Amino acid sequence: MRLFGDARHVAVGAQSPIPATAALLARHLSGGRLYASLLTSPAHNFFTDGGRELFDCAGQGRIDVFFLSGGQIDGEANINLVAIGDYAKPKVRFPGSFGSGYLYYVVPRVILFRTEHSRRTLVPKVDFVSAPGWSPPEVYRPGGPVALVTNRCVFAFDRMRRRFRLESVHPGHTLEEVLDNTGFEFDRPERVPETPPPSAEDRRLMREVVAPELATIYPKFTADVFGVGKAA
Amino acid sequence: MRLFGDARHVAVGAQSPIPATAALLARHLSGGRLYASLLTSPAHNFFTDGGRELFDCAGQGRIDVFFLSGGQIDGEANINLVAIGDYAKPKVRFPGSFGSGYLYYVVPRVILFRTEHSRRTLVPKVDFVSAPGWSPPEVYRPGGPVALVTNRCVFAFDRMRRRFRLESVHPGHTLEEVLDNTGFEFDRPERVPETPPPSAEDRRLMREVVAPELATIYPKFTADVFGVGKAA
Amino acid sequence: MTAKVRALDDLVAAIPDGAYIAIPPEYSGCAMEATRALVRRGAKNLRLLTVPASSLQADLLIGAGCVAEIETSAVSLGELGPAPRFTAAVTGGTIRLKDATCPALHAGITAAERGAPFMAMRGLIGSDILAHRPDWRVLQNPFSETPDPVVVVPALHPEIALFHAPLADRHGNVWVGKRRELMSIAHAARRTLVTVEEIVERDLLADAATASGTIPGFYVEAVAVAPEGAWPLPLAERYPADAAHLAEYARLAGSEEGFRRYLDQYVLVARRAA
Amino acid sequence: MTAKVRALDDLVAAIPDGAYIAIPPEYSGCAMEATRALVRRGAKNLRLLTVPASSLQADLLIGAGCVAEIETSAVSLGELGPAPRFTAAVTGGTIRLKDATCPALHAGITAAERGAPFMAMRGLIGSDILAHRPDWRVLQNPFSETPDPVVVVPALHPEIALFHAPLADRHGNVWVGKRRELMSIAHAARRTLVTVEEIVERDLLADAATASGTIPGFYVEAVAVAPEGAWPLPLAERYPADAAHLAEYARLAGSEEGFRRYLDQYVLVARRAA
Repeated sequence: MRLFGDARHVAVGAQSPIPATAALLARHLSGGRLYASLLTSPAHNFFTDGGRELFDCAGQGRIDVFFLSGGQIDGEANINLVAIGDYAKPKVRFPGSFGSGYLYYVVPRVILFRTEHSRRTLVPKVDFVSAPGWSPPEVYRPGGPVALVTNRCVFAFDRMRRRFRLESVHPGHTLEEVLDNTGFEFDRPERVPETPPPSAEDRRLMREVVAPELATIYPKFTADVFGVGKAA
Repeated sequence: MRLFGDARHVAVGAQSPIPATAALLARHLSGGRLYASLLTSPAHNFFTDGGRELFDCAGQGRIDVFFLSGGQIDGEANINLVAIGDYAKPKVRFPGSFGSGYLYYVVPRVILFRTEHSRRTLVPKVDFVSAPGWSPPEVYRPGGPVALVTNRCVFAFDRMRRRFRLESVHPGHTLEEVLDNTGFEFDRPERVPETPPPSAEDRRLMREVVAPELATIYPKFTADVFGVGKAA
Repeated sequence: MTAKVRALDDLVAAIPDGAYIAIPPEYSGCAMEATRALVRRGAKNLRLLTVPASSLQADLLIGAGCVAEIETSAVSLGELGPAPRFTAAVTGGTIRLKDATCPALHAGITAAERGAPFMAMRGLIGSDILAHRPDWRVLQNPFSETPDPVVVVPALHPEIALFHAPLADRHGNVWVGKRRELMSIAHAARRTLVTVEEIVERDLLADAATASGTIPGFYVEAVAVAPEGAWPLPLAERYPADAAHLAEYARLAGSEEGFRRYLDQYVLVARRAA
Repeated sequence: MTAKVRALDDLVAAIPDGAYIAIPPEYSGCAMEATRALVRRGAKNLRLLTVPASSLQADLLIGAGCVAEIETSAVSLGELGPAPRFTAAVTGGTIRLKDATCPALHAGITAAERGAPFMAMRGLIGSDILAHRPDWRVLQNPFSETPDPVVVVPALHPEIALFHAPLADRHGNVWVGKRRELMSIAHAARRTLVTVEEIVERDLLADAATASGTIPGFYVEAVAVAPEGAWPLPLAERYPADAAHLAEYARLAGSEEGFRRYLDQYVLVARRAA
């Protein structure tokens, strides 16, 4: 939630159950003040101008926070949603870049998320740049990455230094584990704090309020994580 | 009607009661096959994507016939909807160019109409070109003028020669009268035919079917011409 | 979030002098009650953007001295003839004028909606409209190997979109139905202020039948109720134009003195009874 | 005018081999019954344009060998993982692929809707998406005095728009509600073919409530009734995705042999009972 800043509108794309959980929780905590648009949810989709409206809205500066992931993410926050190996004859093919080649440039606070924190996913250099982590000064770029959240820790991204900085390590995980499993170099403070866990109330809201709302679009996720019954 | 060719979609802009009459008559004669879109009529407006859709539709090549007028029209079919005299300090100001700066270029069959056929309106050279009658070959221009209809006669426009040619003179008017009242030079056949008048059936349709449909958008016109009661 | 539903005077007070305001064409949904309130307030130096043309609304504001600049494809009273105060202001040189053609203004709005810096369009080459628009550019089409000049117009970012619609709800969702140009200017503008016939208690986005014609509340800063708020202009599906009143306007506004009489009688007095 | 309402097989027969076809994303309205009929027909060399992404529909057509080329921002089965036949075709090099990002495809469709030769967009500079698109261009923003590179993408003119919607009437007017991307691809395409849940006898444009979400019939070449025609994908307001069936697809399509079994069981047989 801290990563949202004073956002008025958080949008969540396809295939993003964890960000969707965070966005809906934030909306509930804001008393409905915060718009949380889940693109694939009829009930949490305020758009009425077709599939392009999210991108239009972002281009107008009306989307404050967006989430992106990557098959690979590197230490300069470049993300790869396309392929591993040679582009023309890839070893591994991912689904594709979706809206990343635009949203990463124009949404002020992009939060990267990747549940698999390994040297396979967090690499020295991505094989294909779906969207770069930073751009030279002549490129129009009001947006970009602010953080990378994994299953082990939270990194902040420093746009001036073009490097990640370790912010906190999740309870039950260690700095050594993060160092061992990260393929890129990053900065870190002398003492790395522990990520504060969600409060009991937040956990209750997620389980009792948010998860049922999510079940129609992420039946597998909500069943696996929250034990909410699968959709018919 | 002959001027419509094998059109599938005729559109009529603002302030065009006579073209609207012709378009609705043509729609009735086609048994509803021909779409006739009157922009300012809720009942004859098939558009659902806002005020831009007419122009979009025309750009897509879906509008076959459109009508344009001009405060001035010259012998190369340039039209002036803006001003007489110096643009910066005009003697006479007209409302403005509306969509002419686009539609004249992209609609295949543009029919010019001007009820006042005089040397004041049909001039050697317009003072301001809202849209030119022809364009050099490098300019994208699938559309342009095919005819000019006045209260005295019908001219056809020859795009290759960039000149009007007198096609017919309306019943009750004469070639001499046309020559006297036209400010530009034009071609003409050795014998100029008379414009065929509308059939009795067409006149009945216009009076009994088309005029009541038009009364909500052109109350003054339909009252003056067809004696149809003014809208409340 | 402060409440989105305001009193009409509060909504009008939120429009500063000098504001750059987008307004729709007369068949769409013109906020005429709010426009009269602007005149009563003595608004000054407004920059009007008509998307794409206007009639009584622009003429009234110009005649009342509220307008410094107008960008438009046409200002006209339709069947009733030219817009007299617009015509007088242009021939008298008392306003700055940017002449356009309808789709150029739609193109500028589209560019703003998309967050694009400009939009390409066909037409215009060789016209005097283009000749008098140093703020537009002509490019060679980068996808053509032969000469192919194309006009590009910059994105239009009005500060305020001001219009009238049939319905809004308490979330600031505004139903415009087929009048999508209202949605486009709301997308393009930084702030959107709307008057409506009525506020409904249901959520206009909750029902598929109304949602498809609704501007979501996150584009809308404030709505105010103004019954018959488009009068004497029409509001689709609600009421037709008041033809007799418009004819009276056309007659009176033909002279500066007659226009003053019109203002005294219909604008500067307290709001007319519905 | 020939009647706009056709039999499904006639509608599918109107799609020639080699056609350049625009299809919508899975949450919108995918003509899956028509897609299965295309596979049964043995359609070949289709060029797919997903506006902007696809799931089962593209995967099925690719796996069945109907597709020569695809332009897309992503093909994925969502929560169920990558689209296996798309993935296999790309790694195997058996289809031509144009990788895009969603708003670039929307921009190309917008350009086509507007009759503009191209559309400018932000983003993309410095990406490998752009590096692999020799058919896109980077221009200096003509409105900036300092260096400001902008990507321009050409108008996308699909030959056919193919999708599924809830309702149509006998004039070929098609109600899509909030699913405006269907309207956009109908505007951009030369021919639009639509399957619908049902044909209604009233005129969808006559009523303001439905008109605002309706594609006018003059964009539509033909409509055919296909009850549950989006199955197993969802149709907004009508039915959800068939999650169990999609899971079975994901499991079977993981191998070429499993995919053949899927085709035998669900596609190549006569149409399933509703």
